[in-house]
Amino acid sequence: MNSKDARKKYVYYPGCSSQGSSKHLDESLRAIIPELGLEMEELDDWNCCGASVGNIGGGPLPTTALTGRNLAKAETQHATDVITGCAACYLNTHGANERIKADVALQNKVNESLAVADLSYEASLQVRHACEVIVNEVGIDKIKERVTQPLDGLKVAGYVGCQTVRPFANTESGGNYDTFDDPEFLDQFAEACGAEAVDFNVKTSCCGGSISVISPEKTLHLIKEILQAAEDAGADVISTPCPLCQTNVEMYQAEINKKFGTDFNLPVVFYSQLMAKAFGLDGRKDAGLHRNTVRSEKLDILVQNA
Amino acid sequence: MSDYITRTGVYLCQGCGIGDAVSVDALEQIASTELKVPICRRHDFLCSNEGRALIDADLVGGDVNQPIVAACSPRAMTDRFTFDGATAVRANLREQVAWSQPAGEEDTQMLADDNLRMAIAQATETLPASAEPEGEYSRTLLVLGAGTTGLTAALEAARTGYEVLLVEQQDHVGGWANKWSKTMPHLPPYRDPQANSTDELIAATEAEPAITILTGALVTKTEGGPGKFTVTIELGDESRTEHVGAIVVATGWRPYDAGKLSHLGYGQSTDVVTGVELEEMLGEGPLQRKSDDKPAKTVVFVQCAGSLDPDHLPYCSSVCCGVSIKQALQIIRADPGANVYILFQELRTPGTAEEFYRQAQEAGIVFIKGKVRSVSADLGLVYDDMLLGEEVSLQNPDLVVLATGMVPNSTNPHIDPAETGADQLVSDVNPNAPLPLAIRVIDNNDDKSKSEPGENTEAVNGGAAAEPVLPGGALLNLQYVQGPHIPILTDGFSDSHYLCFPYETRRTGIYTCGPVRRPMNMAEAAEDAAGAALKAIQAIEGAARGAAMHPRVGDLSFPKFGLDICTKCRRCTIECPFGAIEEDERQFPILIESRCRRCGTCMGACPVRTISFDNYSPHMVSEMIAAIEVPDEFSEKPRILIFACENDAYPALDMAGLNRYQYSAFVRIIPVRCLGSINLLWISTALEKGFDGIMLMGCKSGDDYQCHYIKGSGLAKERLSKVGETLKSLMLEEERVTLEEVSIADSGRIPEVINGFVETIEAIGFNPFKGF
Amino acid sequence: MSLSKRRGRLNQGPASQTILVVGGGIAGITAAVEAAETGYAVILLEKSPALGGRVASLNRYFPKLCHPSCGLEINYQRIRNNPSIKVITMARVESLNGQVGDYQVSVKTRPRFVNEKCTACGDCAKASKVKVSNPFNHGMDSVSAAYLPHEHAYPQRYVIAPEVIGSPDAEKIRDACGYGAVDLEETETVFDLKVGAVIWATGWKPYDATRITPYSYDASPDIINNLEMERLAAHDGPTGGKILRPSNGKPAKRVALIQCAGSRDTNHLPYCSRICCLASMKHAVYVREQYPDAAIDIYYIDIRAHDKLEAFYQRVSADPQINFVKSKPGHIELEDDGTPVICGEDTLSREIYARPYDLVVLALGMEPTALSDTTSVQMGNRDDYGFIVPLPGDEPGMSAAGVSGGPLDVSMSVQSATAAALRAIQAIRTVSPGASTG
Amino acid sequence: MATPLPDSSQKYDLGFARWVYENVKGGDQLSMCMQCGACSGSCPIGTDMDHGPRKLIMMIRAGMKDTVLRSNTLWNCTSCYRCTVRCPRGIPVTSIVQGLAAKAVSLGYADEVVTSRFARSFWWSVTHFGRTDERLVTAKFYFSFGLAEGIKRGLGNLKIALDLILKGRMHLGLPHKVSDTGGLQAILEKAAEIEARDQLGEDKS
Repeated sequence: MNSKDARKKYVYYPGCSSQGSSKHLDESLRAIIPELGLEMEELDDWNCCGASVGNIGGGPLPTTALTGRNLAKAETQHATDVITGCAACYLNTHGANERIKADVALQNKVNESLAVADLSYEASLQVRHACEVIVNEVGIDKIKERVTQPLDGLKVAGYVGCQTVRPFANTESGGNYDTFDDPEFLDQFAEACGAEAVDFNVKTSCCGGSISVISPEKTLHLIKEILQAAEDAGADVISTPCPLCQTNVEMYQAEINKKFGTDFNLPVVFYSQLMAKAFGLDGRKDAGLHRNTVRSEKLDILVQNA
Repeated sequence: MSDYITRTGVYLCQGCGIGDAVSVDALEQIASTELKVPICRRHDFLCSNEGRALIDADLVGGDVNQPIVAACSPRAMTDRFTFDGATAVRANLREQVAWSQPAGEEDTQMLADDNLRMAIAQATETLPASAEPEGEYSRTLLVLGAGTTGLTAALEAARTGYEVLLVEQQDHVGGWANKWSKTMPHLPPYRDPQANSTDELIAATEAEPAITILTGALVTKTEGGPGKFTVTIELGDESRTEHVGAIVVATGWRPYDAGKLSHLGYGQSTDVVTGVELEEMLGEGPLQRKSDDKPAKTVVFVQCAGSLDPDHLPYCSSVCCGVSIKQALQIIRADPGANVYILFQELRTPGTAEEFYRQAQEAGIVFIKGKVRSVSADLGLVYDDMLLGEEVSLQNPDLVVLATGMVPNSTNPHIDPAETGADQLVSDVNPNAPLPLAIRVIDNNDDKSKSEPGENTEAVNGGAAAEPVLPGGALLNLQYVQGPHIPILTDGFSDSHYLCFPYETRRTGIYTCGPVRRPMNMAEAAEDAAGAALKAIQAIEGAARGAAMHPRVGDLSFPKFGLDICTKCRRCTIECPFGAIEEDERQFPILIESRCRRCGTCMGACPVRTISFDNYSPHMVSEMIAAIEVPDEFSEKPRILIFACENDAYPALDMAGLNRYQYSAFVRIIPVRCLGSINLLWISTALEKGFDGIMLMGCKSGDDYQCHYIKGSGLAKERLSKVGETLKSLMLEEERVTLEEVSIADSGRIPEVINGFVETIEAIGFNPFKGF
Repeated sequence: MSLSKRRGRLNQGPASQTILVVGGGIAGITAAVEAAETGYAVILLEKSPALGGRVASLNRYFPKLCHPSCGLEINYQRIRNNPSIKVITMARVESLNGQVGDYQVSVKTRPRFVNEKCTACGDCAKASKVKVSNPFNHGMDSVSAAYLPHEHAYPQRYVIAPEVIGSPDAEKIRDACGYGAVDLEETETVFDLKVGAVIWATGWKPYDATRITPYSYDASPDIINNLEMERLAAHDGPTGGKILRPSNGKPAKRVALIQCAGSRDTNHLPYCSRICCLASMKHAVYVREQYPDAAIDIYYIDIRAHDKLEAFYQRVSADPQINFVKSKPGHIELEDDGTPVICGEDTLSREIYARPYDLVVLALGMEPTALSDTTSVQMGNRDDYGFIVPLPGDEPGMSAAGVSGGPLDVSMSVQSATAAALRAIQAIRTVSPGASTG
Repeated sequence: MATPLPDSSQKYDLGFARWVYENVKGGDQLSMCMQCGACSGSCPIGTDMDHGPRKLIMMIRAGMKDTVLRSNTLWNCTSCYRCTVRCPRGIPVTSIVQGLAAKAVSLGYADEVVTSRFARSFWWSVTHFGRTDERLVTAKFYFSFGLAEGIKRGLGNLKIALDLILKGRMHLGLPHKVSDTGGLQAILEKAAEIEARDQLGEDKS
C-alpha cells in the first residue's frame, strides 16, 4: 500500500448506483483515474455489494457471499487491489474482505457457497476506496500537477459523510488515510484543484443514509443542518465522495424548503467531477456535471468547456 | 561551648538594587559605629567569587567566626553563602527591602537599618549548633507484623545491611496472604491472576541471616527513642527486652465484621460468604457451595458490602473490586459454564488494573451497576439496577460473595483497650475513626472487653459520647506522655497527614506501612514497606549523628532545659507534637533528643522561658526586638512586628518582593521555625517596646492544617486567644495582636494583608506604652 | 536479588556509588533527597530550567486543596542543606551503557544562556522587548524573552528563550545584566557521568487532546485541558487566578469537566490514569469558590475515589451546584458564537443531551514521558504503555520512581520514589560490599 | 454446540446474551461494554430511538429478548458508524445493531417494519438481477404497502423521479443484470442453506 507504484493495475468496482443515480460519479472517476496515472480495469460481471440492508433482506452469509463472488472474479483478473468510489460498496466489500481474511471458517463457508458456481476466493486482495488510493498512492501534489484549469474563486464545502471514513479510514487495513471526525482529504482535493475549501464543521455529519430513502421524515433535519452549514460558510457547491450523500442532500432540497421554509439551492457534486473540470476535461462527457439536478449559475458555467 | 567567643563580621551587598534603594554608608555606620561590629565590609556583588572571597579570607584568618550577610533573603544564594564551620546569619535587604519598598525614602532606609540591627543581635546571641549523641545507638530495626508488608520491610532492610527483629503475634508468618489462592496481577500484561508468591517471600525472609523472627510474640511496652528504643516483648510466659533503633509498624488489616451485614444474608445461609472466606474455597476444580457441596454454577459478588456506608465503613477499601475480579476469573476459568455477576456501585480498577477489568469482561463475567437491597436466607437477591432504572431480583444464585472492606489494625483487637490519655484522643486519635470506637465497659473483668471488636462496640459520632476507647490495645504501648497509641487519623488508619510526605510521622523513628496506613493491595504494600524501611534506616543513622529528621533534616541544634527555674507546668511535655519530652520521677521535663524535631513548640510553650536552642531562643528573639528602633508617636511612624513562619509565610513575603509588590515600610519581620515556637514573652516585649501592632503569619490550622509540625499554628492561635485578656488588663486593644493564615502561594495577598493591618492599627492609634 | 548480589560481587570494574536520578519532579526530587539523606551521593537531572515538574504547575492538591509549592519549599530546603546532591537542569540522558555499579551515562544540556552569576534581579527581563509564549502557563500568556520560569523556581535563575539568540534583543538582554551572567555564546554540551545506579523519574505528559477529534480541543479556546485549568486557577497563572473564558475573558460559570479524555479508551490510553476524577472534583471546587452561582457538570464513567478520597467525593457531590453525570460524551459541537455544546447520553436517565458551556475541561490522561523522551536509552523493562516496570530478576541498578512506573497520585509517587531510593542504595551496596551504611 | 434461543427469560438469565454472542456479527464483543454511553450519545438520530445501542446491550445482558428484538433502535440506525469508531472498548456497535435487525426479521419480529419491507424489495432485486435497480426496488417497496399507498408514495416522490429521469440518472427499460444470474442465485441459495444449517439450534428453539 505504501509502495508508490503508480503503474499497479486496479480492478474497478463501480457498484449499482453507477448505473443509476450516481452515473456522474462513475463517469468522472473513469475520467480522472487515468489522469492521475493509475491503471484501472472494470470488474468482470460484478454484482451488488449488499448495500446497507442486504443483511436484513438476505441474511449475513448470503450478503458476504455477494462480496465473495465479486472478489473471486477480481482474483481471476490478476490484480492485487480492488478500487471503488462508492462508500457503501467500499464499506461492505472491504469489511467482508477483512472478515474473510481474518476468519478461515468464514472463508470456507463463502467458498462452499461459491463452489456451486465454480468460483473460489483465496483472500488475496486489498479492497480500497478511490479517495484512499488518491491520498496514499497519488498524493495531493500529483493532483496539483495535473490541474490545467484551476477552479479559481469556487467556494467548496467538503462534505465527506460517514462511510467513506468510518469505520475504516483510520485503521491499518483502511490505509490510515485520515481521521474519523475531522478528515482533511476532501478539502485538500478542492484546494489542489484551485478552489477554496470553506470552513465547514459538519463534514462528517450523517445525511440519514438509507433511512432518508425509507423514512425521510426522520432525517430531513439532518440534511437541513448540512445545507445550512454550507450556506452559512458561503459555499457555491457542496462536494462529496458518497453516492447516497450526493443524492440525499441534492434531492431533498425542495422538500426541506417546503418543510422548514428555507430556500436552499445548493448544487451537490462529486469531488471527482470537480477534479475532471480542473484537469481540463469535458464538463459533460467526463465530469457529468449536466447530471446534477440542483443547478446554479456557477455550476452551469462549470459545465461549459473553455 | 561556654568558652566560645562569637566574632561577628558584617558583609554588605550593594547589588540587586540594594545600593539604589538605601544608603549602604548608613548601614555601614550602624554596623561599625553604632553596634561596634569589629569587621564590616561591602561589595557590589557579594555573591560573586570576589565577594565570597572577602568573607572566606576573614573566616580563614579567624577574625570572624559568625558572618552576617546583609544581602538577599536567607532562601537565596544559599550555595554561595554556606561556609565550612560557620553558618551565616542573613539580613534580608533585597526581597524585603529593595524589592518591596520605594528607593531612597527615609522609611525604606529605616527598615533596612532595623533589618541589619536585628541580624547583628541575632548573630551575637547565636552559638554554633552541635549535637553530642551519647551512649549506645542500636542499628537494628523492629518490624511489627509479619504479613506481606512486614516480611517485605524486614527483607528490604536486611538487604540494605541492617539487622531486623521481626515480631509476629500469630504462631506463623505470612498473614492473610497465606490464604490467597492467587493474587492480583501487578506485572505486565496485568491480565491474569498471579501465582501467590508468599511462600517464596517467607522462605527468603527465613533464609536471611540478618533477620530474627519471633512468632507468637507481643510487644507490651516501648520506651526510648530512635537509636535507643527499648521494647518489651512477651513470648508466651517469657518476657524479654530488646534494644532497637527504629520501628516499622506493619500490622495490616482485618476484614470488616460481616456479622453486621445480616441484611445481605450473612449468617442466614452458609452460601453467603465473604471474599476472604471464598479464597479458601477456590481451588483448581469448579467451585462448590458450602451447604451441599453442589457446584456453584451461578455466583454473585456484592461489592462495597459495608463500604461507602456511613453506618459501617464510610471509605472505599480500594482493593475489593480487583479482588472480586480475580476471584470471578478463577471461578469462570475453573468452570467456563459458570455464570458470574459482579454488582458494583462504582467500579474501581485504577491505573493498569483497568486491563484486569477488561480481561474479566472478555471472560464473560457480567458487571451490573446496582446497589443490593437485600439477600434472603434462600439467596433471593434484590437490588436497584441503576442502568435499567428498576428494581431487579436475581432468583437464587448458588453462592453470594460479600466483598467486605478493610479495617486497619491500628489497634490490637486481641488485647484489652489501653488507657488512652484524653490528650491523645483529642490530638492524635481521630474520635470519628470508624474502627469503630467502643464505649468503655465499666467492669473491666467483664470478658466483653476482651471480645472481638464490633460486637460490644458501636460507632461514636464526634466522639461526643461518653468515654470512647479504641477497640483493642495499643500496638506498641508507647510510654509517651502523649499516650500509648501511634496516632490514628482519618478513617482509623495510621496514615500520614501530608500528601507530599507520606512517611511523615508524629512518633519519630516509628513508621507505619501497608494496609494499616491506607487500604492497599499486596504490590502497593510491598512498595510501601520498602519506603518505610528506608525511613527507619534514616532515623537510625540520624539519631546516631544527633541530627534531626524531617522537616529540619540534619539540624544539630536541640532544645535545652534550664531546670533551675522550671515550674513543672508540664506544658512542654504535653504540647510537644512528637512526644519528644518525658518527665523524670520529679516531674521535670527530660528531652528524648532523638525524638525531637527542633520545631521549638516547647520553647513557645514555656512560661518561664527556660527552654532554648543554641541558635534560637526566647532571649535571642527578645534581643532582636530590642534592637529595633521604635520612633515616638510624634514621628507618625507606627511599627508593626511580624513573626513569619519560615516554611510558608516567609517564602510568600520573599515572592511578593520578587514580584516587586510594594507594602508598608512600617513592618519588621522576624522569621520563626514555626508559630508554635513563639513565646508570649516576645509579644509583651514588643508591646512594652512600643510596637503598635503584632502579626503572626503562619500556616492554616484545624482539620486540614498545613503546619509542618502538626500543632504549631493551632497552638499559637490558642495561646493568642489568652493574650486578649492580658491586653485588656493593660488597657490595650485586642486587635493590636493578630494571627493571619498565610500560605506559600499568597505572595499576591501580602500587600493587602500587611497594609490592611497597618490601617487597622493606624485607626486604633499608637501604642500608649511608646516611649516608656 | 541474590542473583544480583552475585553479579555485584563478580563486578571487578571500578565501582561508583553515585546515584543518578533522571527527572526533577516530585518523584525525582524525593528519590534524590531520600537517598542523599541516607548518606549517598546523588546527581539529579532535570530537562527543564527549574525543578518541580508537573506538580510545580498545579494550583493545589486534592483532597486537602493545599499548595504543592508548600511541600516543594521543604524539599528545596532539603536540597539546599544537603551538599551530596548535585542538581543539573536543562539536561537529558543521551545514552547509557554498562551495568549496576558501573554505568556510563552521556548527558546533553541545552544552553540556558545565563550562568551561575545570575542573581535573579530581573534587569534582563526589563531590558528585553520581545515576548515569548510562556511555557509554565502552557502558552496561555507570554513572558519576556529573558524570564524566570516562575516565582517559586528553583534554582532561582533566569533563562533566555533560544528564539531571540542572534537578535538585537539578545544584545539588549546581555548588556542589561550588571553581573556578567548572560552568556549568548553558550551552546549545547555533552558530558559523561559514571554512576552506580539509576532512578528513572521521568514522569508523565498529558495525552495529546487533538487526537481525540470528537472533542474539538483545537477548534475552540474555551475547550481546555486539566493542566491548563490548573494554571487558570493559579494566583500566578495567566489570569492571576480568575477562572475566565479564554475566548472573551468573561467569568466561566457554566463549566463541564469531562473524565477519561483519552484514558480507559482502547483507541487512546487503555489504562485508567487514576488522578483525573479527583483532580476534576478539585477543579469544580476552584470554580465554586470563585462563583457562588456557578453550575458544574462532571461527566464520568466510574468515579475512582479510592480509600479516604471517597470522603472528598462525598463532600463535592453534596454540593447542589456540582452535578455528576454518568456519561462519556459523544462529541462537542460549537454554536455559531463558538460556545461549546457537549452531546451525549445520560446513562442513568437515558436523556440524550446537548448542553452549552462557558468552559469545557478535558481531563486528559497521563502518558509516560519515557515513551517519547529518551526512548533510545536503555531504561529497563517497559510495559505496553511505556511505563517502566522492572521484572523479577532484572538488573537491580535501575528503578522507576513515580509515574514513570505507572499512573499514581502525589502521595503514591512519593512512596514509590522512597522505595526506588532504597532499591538504588541496595544495588550499589552490592557492587562494593562493606560500603554499607550499616 | 450452539445456544438455543431462549423463549422467555428470567432477568439476567444469560441464555439470550449467549445466543447473541454466537449468532450476531460482533455479538461476541458485547461483554466488553462498560455502559459509558458514548455510542448512544454519538447517534445522529438517537432521539428517535426508544433505547439506543448502550441500553440495548444492557438489556441483552439482562436477557430481555422481546424488548430487544422489538426495539425501534434496530430500525433507526443510519449506519454512520460513529458509535463504532468512538467506542472506548472497540465494540462494533453498528454491526451488532444491524445483526439484531437481521435476526428480528428472520424471527418474524419485524414483518411490519418499513425497513424490513424495503430490505425484502431490495433483496428481491439482488436475487433476480444480481444488481440493485433503484427504480424497481423503490416501486416494489412502495407497493408493498398496497396499491393505493404505493401510488401515494410514488406520487410523493414524483418530482425527484422526474428529475433523475431528466438527468439520465434513473435507468429505464430492462434492469441491468449480471450475465450469470443463475450462478449467483445458486450461490445465494447455498449461502442461505449454510446459514440455516449453522443455526439449527436456533430453529429447534
